[in-house]
Amino acid sequence: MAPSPDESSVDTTDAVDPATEESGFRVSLSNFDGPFDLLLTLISKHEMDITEVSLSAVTNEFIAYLKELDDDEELDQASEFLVVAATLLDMKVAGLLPQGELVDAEAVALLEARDLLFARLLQYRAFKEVSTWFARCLHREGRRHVRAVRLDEKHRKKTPELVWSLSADDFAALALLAFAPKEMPHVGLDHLHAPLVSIREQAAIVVTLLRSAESVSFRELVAGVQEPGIVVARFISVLELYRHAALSFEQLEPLGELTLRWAAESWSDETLASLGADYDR
Amino acid sequence: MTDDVTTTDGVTTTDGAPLAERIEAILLIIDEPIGLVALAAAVGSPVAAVRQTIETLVDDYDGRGHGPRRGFELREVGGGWRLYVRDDHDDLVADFIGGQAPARLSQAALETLAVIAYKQPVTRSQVASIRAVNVDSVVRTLLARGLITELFADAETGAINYGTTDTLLQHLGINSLDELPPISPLLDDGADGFDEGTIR
Amino acid sequence: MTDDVTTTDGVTTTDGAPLAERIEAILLIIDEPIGLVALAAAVGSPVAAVRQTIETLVDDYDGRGHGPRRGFELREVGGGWRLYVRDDHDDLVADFIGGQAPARLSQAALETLAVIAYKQPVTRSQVASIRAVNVDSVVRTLLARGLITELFADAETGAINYGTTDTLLQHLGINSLDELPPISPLLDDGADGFDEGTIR
Repeated sequence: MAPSPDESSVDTTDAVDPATEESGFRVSLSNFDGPFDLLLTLISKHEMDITEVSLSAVTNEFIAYLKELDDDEELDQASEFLVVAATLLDMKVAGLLPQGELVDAEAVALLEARDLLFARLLQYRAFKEVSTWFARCLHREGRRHVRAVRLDEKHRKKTPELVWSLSADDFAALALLAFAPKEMPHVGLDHLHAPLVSIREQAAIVVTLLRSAESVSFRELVAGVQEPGIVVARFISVLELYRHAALSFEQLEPLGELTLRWAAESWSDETLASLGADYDR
Repeated sequence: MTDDVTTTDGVTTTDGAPLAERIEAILLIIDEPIGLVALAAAVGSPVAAVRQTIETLVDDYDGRGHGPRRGFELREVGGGWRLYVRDDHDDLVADFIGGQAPARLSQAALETLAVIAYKQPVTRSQVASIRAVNVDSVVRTLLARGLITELFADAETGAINYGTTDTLLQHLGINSLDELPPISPLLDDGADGFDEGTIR
Repeated sequence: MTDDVTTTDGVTTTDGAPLAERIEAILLIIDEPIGLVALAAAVGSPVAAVRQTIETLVDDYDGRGHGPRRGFELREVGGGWRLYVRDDHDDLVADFIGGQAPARLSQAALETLAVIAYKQPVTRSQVASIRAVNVDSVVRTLLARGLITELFADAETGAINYGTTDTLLQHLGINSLDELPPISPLLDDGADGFDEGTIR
């Protein structure tokens, strides 16, 4: 049945399919020896200090473990491990920070961040566990047979006559509409309603502005620009130009004014043409 | 009659599962009438036992058994048996279907039809990936309307390939698929995201 | 219950035709689950009477009425009622139709599906932040399978919100999202950063 929440955080074998769990990845560290999942459970219950766990040791063991798996399983397990390892790493960073007296706000914020990371890990595990319920139900129901029989001729004849009003040209127009790629957008600029902005075009503007002046602040660079998409694109183009060592920037204090200077020793329009190619779909 | 058959309602097969239930299970999912021999093979019982059980079921559904009369009946048509709605309820069914099948195709149905027309032969999952939605029920509607038809099953995957029918050509006022207005230039652009370039 | 209903098996409609028969006639021809209200409209009887008759039929097919147990059963799945082969006979039917099992979902798809089921309406980037990986192609698969659907676009960001479909419920063999196993206590801790409240 459903992974009962209380039990699942205490006894992992109760919540997840024991077969998959027990054959799963085990770790053997100086202070812990047992299934990986149990390690996570202990950490998430704060019964084991995350800072005591050597992530590199866990990783080494995991890689050894992966070598013995077949391909499909390996892929699933590896991707899962990456998710968990990334979270563990985050937790570790938070865990290593001093947490004696909670005097300054920054430390408190970091601790809260750590709780949030614990929460994220818990949440991830909850969904992972419940996904076994989905798999079980889908499998069981996939074996069932439902009545789905074509309508008998006698009844089919009684369906109302189809009203058809499309010409062949209308139909072709409709086909074009249907074939237009459904935007299965990539996360990012697709969420903005603004028209797509070309980083290359923005870079051209940035180059022109920078070469015509001794130094330009980023604020000046985007002065008068209303669309967030263009500001973003202009900023990305600054980063790209920096990558090409075409400019240098200076920021005297955090969140302070960003001053840009043209620094390219050799610059050609070809460089501009290939700029931001990483962002092309 | 035959040795492994007991009597009337309680007819059981050698393995103890009620034969009537096994026959009903098969009858529930078939599209076409099924002959006695095929049915006997399916349920793994002798033809004579199957015949006797079918007779019992006919009586049963007609209300001559222990239960009430059913809204469906078991009839032999063209040498095979199949479940049919009892004639008394034809009007009810006609009204229901009339309400279910609107006279006009939905936009979703038309777009799916267009994809099938230009990309045939094409499987349901290919259409679904182009339309980025599930098209199962729409394909059923188009089949029921006789606008598309099952062409063949893919040798490897068993997936059914669909194509359009002459009925569609008549509606469009053209004589063959070659007369469909070409839409290739735009399709080429859009084809990148799709599996293979078989679009015309 | 209602005035035009007599008792148990003998429930009849105002016009004298047995309600059970009319319901059976509709059940025999539908190709997706039919809800009580739609069924009541189809047979022209009050919902309460239809509900009662459905219950009688369920018992009847299960062998708790006057007749024998049937090879089929009446199940409420995905928001409506539909005839299924009784599960005892699934293997028999599978052998008979010889179809192949549908492709299984990957672990990534299952987890994404779980996140969407519990957190709907939810955008792809929200799902990705829980799964900590890109979910675009998985979402595409789930859409093509009809297990999830686009609900609406966020008014501000234009991001599409996804939710699960009745098809998913059918594939899970459950009748409503309420039948999903509860996972709230585990999630409560984690709910901070997410849109509160909607988790069960």
